[in-house]
Amino acid sequence: MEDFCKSSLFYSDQHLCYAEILPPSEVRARIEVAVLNFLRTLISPNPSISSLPLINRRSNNRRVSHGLLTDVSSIFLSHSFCARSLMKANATKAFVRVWKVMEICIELLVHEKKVTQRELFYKLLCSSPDYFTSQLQVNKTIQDVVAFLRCSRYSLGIMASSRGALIGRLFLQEPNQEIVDCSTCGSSGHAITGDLNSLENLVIKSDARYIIVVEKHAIFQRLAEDRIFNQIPSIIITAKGYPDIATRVLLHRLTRALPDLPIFALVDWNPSGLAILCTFKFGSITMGLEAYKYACNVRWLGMRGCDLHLIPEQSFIPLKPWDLQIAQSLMSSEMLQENYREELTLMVQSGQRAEIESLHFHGYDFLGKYIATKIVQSDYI
Amino acid sequence: MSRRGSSSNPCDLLKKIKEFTRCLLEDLRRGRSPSVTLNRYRIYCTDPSGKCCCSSDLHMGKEIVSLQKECHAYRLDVLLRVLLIIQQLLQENRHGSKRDIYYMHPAVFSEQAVVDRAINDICILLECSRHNLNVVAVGKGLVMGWLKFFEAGKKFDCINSPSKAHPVPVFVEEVEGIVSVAQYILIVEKEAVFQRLADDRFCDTNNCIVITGRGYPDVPTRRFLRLLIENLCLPVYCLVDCDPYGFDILTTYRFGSMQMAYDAKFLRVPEIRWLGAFPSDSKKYGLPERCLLPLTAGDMKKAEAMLLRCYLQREAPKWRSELEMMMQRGVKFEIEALSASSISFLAEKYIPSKIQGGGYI
Amino acid sequence: MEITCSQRLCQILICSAVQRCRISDQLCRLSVVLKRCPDSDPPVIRVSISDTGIGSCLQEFQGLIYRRNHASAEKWDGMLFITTTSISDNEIFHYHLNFKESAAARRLTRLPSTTKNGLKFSGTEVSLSTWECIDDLVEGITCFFQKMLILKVPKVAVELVVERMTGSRENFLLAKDDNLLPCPMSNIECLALGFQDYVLKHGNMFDKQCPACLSRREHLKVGSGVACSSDSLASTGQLMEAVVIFRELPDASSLSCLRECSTTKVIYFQDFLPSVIPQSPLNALRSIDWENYGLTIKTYVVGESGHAVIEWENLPPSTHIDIVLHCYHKKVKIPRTWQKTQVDRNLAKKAVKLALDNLKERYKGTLLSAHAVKICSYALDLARTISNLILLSNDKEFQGECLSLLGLQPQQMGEGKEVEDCIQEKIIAVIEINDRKSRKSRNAPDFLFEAENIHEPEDEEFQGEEGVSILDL
Amino acid sequence: MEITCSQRLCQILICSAVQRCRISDQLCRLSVVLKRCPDSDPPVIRVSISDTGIGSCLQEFQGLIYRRNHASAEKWDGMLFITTTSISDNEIFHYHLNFKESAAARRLTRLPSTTKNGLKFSGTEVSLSTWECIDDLVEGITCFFQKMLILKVPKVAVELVVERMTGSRENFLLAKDDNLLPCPMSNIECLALGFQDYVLKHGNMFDKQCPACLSRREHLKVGSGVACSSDSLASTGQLMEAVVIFRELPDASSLSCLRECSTTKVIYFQDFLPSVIPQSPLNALRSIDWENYGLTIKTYVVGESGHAVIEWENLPPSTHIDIVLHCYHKKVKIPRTWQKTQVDRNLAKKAVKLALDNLKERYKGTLLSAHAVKICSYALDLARTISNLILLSNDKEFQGECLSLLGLQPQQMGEGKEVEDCIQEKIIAVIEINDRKSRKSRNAPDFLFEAENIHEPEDEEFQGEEGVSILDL
Ligand SMILES: [Mg+2]
Ligand SMILES: [Mg+2]
Repeated sequence: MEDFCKSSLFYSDQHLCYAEILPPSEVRARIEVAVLNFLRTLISPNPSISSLPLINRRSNNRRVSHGLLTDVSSIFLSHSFCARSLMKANATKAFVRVWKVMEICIELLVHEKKVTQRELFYKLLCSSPDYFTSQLQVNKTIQDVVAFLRCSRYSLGIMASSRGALIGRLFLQEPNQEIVDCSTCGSSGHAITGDLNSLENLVIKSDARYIIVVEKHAIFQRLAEDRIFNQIPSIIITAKGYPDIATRVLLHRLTRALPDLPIFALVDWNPSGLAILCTFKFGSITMGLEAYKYACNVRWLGMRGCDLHLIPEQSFIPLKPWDLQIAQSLMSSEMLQENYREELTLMVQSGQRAEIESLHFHGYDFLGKYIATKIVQSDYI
Repeated sequence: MSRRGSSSNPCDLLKKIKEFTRCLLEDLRRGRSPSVTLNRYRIYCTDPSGKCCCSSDLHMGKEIVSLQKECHAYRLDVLLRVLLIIQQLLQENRHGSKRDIYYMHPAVFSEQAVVDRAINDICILLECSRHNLNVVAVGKGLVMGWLKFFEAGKKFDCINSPSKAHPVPVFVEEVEGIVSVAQYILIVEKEAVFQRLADDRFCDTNNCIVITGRGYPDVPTRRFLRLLIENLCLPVYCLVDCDPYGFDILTTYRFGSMQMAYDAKFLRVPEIRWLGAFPSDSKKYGLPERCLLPLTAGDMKKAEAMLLRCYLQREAPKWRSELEMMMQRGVKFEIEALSASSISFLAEKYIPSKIQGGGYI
Repeated sequence: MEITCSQRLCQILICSAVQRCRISDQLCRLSVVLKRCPDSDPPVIRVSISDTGIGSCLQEFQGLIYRRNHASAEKWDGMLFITTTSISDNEIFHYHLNFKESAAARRLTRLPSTTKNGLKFSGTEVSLSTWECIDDLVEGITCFFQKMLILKVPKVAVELVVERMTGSRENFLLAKDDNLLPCPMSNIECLALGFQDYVLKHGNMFDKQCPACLSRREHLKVGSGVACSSDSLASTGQLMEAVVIFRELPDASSLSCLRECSTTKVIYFQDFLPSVIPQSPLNALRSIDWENYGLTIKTYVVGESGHAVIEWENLPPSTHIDIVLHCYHKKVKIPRTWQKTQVDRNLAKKAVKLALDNLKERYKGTLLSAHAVKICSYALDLARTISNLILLSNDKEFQGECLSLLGLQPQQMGEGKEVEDCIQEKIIAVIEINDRKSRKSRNAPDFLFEAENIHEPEDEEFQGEEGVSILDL
Repeated sequence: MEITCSQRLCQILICSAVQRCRISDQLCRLSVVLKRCPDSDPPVIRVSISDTGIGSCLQEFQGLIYRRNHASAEKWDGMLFITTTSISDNEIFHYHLNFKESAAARRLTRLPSTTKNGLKFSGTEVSLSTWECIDDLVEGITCFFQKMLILKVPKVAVELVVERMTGSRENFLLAKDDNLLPCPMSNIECLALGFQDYVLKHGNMFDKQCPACLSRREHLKVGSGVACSSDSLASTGQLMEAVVIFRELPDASSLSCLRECSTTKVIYFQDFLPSVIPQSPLNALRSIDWENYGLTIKTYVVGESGHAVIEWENLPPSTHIDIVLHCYHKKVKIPRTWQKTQVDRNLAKKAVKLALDNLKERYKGTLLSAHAVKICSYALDLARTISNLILLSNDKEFQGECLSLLGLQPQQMGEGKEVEDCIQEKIIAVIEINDRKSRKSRNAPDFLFEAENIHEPEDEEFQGEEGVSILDL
């Protein structure tokens, strides 16, 4: 057991538990250590069946780090665990499920294959019908495995599909591949791959001065069609809604390669817009234990309360209950900095929301001017 | 793609819009209610004999929208508002998405579908396709495989890494220089299957092009597909879930959708062959019982309605009988279920053997 | 006010007199004289109803003979004196009738005639004596006359003279000069005119001064309609006249009218006699498709005095609707049996609808159907969009063409507002014209418009199985 | 079978005899002789109960004196003859007791003694005459002896001799040699042994041949437990012995046992006497946490003959559970008053639990708690999964390490089946060990990974794990 801890595979520092993107061999090694550990406990003089300690993913284990030297803050999980035990009466199956998923994972890892969660569900449905009857169970067990092995879901061989796209003054090169000039992509941009390992290994070159994160695909296309990056030397990136991990990994990768570029976010003036921004900015536990690592110092360019005069009256839509739920959830987060909180309060008080598209009221080329003005005037928070 | 002749270039469309405006004023001047006459199109009816003329691409009667009815007044209001936006787009030579248009007057439009209908009405009115109006969809299709092309001078080189997904170009009319060594085109219903094939490096070993519209295909995906077929003259196969929705997606590719019936002749792909999954595949490939789900009441309703479509009777009786069989068996399954026993089953066995063995209809 | 028997009798006698005047081609005078006989106790009032119409055919009095309840009157001696002569008669005939006699024995007793001395004139005087209070009598007859005045029976001047003491004469209600218009007017025109006066005078409530109602004739929107009985066999041929007046207070801001705005009391005449509204026109009124005129009935009650009272829903504030109906026979008819005539149900409906349509026709934008009002609400938006289609076009030639189509000058282009207003005006005009067209044409089955409900998932926005839930990874 | 008074008396007398034998240090013999007197009518049966134990202290008969019911016996002459001598006596004493006398007057009457001629022996014979049917008597005593045999009272040989005619002797139930084991055995060992014989002989139903029950001693799983009264003040010190036998038919396939498998009739002895089970051990039995042993009581009834009958739920087919309880005092006690002794409630519970624990300990996998059984059902899957994890890895070193941990040879790797079996075995062993541990210790957390803060994992079925907040910001 001491060996096991020393092996530092299941590294955890004082406060932080997280999952990493690991190469298949390392994930396999972790699973093997888990097996050995299981066997050792089983044959010890005082034999028992080892429980599986999982990082507690509940909110009471959630911590916030406020960067001291950087502006980057993030959400992460602390050192609190819950255990999956065979002996616990109503969790026995959940314990076996964790092993069952690891069994499939090792098979995938050995063959260097990737599966979708749906395929994993069908595989488990056929191989272990007693344990898996719903996709939800599969999804939860995957989270358990992630919390146990502390490696990312993608590392386990589960496909991370990405909806993200980017365009602009950027050259990307995967090892042994041609260089991609992102300024020459069509309006749909360059699709961000779900292959997280290759994202990590990208060679990045850019003469951009800004990175612009856009909430919506349509706005992205608008800016792409207008070739806005030629007027504002920038890289434009979108996740088409709430960001997936791949988009966040790439954004983070960009900030590491191009540390001086500020990141501006252009989102709807509604609680979801802010939530999307915050997910880019701080991460999200539901995205996986690795999420916090990709926190980026995203700044809120628009739309904000100060832009409301630009929006025609008829473009305001009343807030829906769902919006209010999100607002409440955001409000209760200690992450939210004061000026963001004020913006959110304004939204809730006004009872209305507005979409970025409503700026088109001033003409389709207005958006570019709007962004440029805001950047020039340092009008962001 | 500009086979409509000169009538759908921006200049002519602007002329048509002006002519339309003039007619409205003329009506008003004469104290007549301004009215819009729209041809009606459909791609199918429920004539069981199949002897209807749904396949002729001719319009079936007219619709007159005037100020006689409140709902028509609203429709006219929406139509004019959208027309104004389109006039602007055409004059500025910009593109706007349907969503963009919706957000111009969200309170009036109330929902996206209202805008969509107005756009369709305008297409019918001006006798053009949607893209001629400079209205684009946010493309959601993906493509990979042995293909190289240019979109407005920007290179899409899929051959470089044939198992890498590329977004389907949005401005299909600007696509040119298509080069391919593929032997066939494979359409898959869903992104998950597309990814499965990508992960299995299916295109590395099979000389083909794989496309997905991620569910019901959008217009760019369908137009791009048409373009590929017209340029490359390749056989097209389609792989969908064995359920009524999968079947409907399949028919959308082949026959088009009812909303865009007016443009069906430019969007449909009659050459398409159904590769799977057939109801009989569950037995043939030894699918475990557990992977089969019973058809829900909703599924049955949808399937029953689809059975009545005249084009199935007329042009795809074999498809129709497969659909009947699906209903008889009362079960459905997803393509992923085929991968349950072996992850790479689709790429290694199922698809190649079906294509080689002619196991498509 | 309870109508006593002698009052009722007076009303009937006045009506007979009116009929006699109408039949006459001449301008006639109808005088009612109430004269107190000075020495009697209790004081006897002599009531004399005289007219210069054609002479009486006596049948109308014959008809009264059999009305029993008049006989039982106590405040009356039961004696009716009739003096009559027609233009062709050489003498003036005198009769008397004793209502105290039993009905079977009651006869007109002819008294000695007087000579006319070769003069050509006609006329009738009916007189009776009653012990009723003179003030009651005056009030009852005044009220009756007020209603009668609505009819503005052509060529009849009406006057009420009261002699409380010998020598003192009070004249009331002398028909004014403007009523005696020289040019010939149809009955319906008279009714419309009379009804306007009535409305302007606030339902003839002279004594009450309403601060809100400074209405002038110009503020009234009047519609009238006449429906003829289609039954040609009916010898006399029934007519129904309807007048609808729509009155909006010029300043609807603070002042509120004393009359309750949201209700309408329907006034009804039968054969020139103010009357309780019979069942069939009542039903007819109710069955009108008011929605078609942008009106909604909230309640519809028949008041204790037999008046139909309609309460409107959603009537704009300070708007008042007045309705009068008059049913009579083409050929003047002296009522013989005082029996109720059967009123054709459709006549009333038709007349009111004609009146409403007439009103709608005459006054733009009034009484638009709920449907048209809704469509009108789009007019501004449509006008603005169409004007933008013109203004935002980059084709100058096209713009010029459009302006000329609208009849505007090129310099009116600049603002855009004028173009918009012009278009809006035209659209509203079209909607109104459409609304005036008969319902039939509007209701024509227009299956062409009904889009088949095709529920197929919107191809692009379809969020099916690949739909992304927010927190899904 | 109804027990008559003389039969009941015989049972009591036999019990006394057993007690006398038990007190004696020697191997003793207990004979019951039934002899028909040839010439009597109705036929008189002479019953003689003789033992070679210590002589009678006569007190036990004194105790009988006051039990009325014996006196009222009809099929009995009421005369009891007692012959007794202890080892220290020089003569043999004779007494008789007349139950026909009234209870108050009843006395042991001493008859003239006989000399022992200097021989050193002890013993007692009690005899009586009865008119009962000899067959009934034989059956009653046989049945009683059968139960008595369960106790396998050490060093007492029991015999029943029946002389239906002079000269003809039938010997029944002569205690077998193997019962008379030379090495000293404790009472509980004897009970366990006797109960095994009883169970093997199918509840001593000799006459019925059960096709399914070819059980041999090896098929039985026996657990026994003794609980001592903690009350040290009780002079005699109460003991409760319990034996539980778990029997699974070797082939549970087609044959079904004649005995109803799912029920258990609890056999009870009180002070070496087959007895009706008193209330307190009855309650004790019921209060046992059977679930802990994987058993579920379906019904629990006290039969008409005072036997506790437990019906089990979910008992595997062809599995039978037998339970015997024996309550007695440490110090042999000749019952004086034949009154019921108060049985300590906890004693029975403790004894049965000890017996069950003993059984569980001795036979692996038996009487696993429901919880453990459920967990065991996952053992195979878990073992297979882990063995697959080993086999699927292409890391030879890792595989080798695993095999050596499991104590397997590298060549045993190939199949995987052996690895799987080995792991499964070990998992089940751990589950069983855990199950034997008291509940408390089983719940102790045993985490391998260092963790400062352990929470209960969220419930299996806990939905919406992020429940409270929508966003986890
Ligand atoms: Mg949004
Ligand atoms: Mg599907």
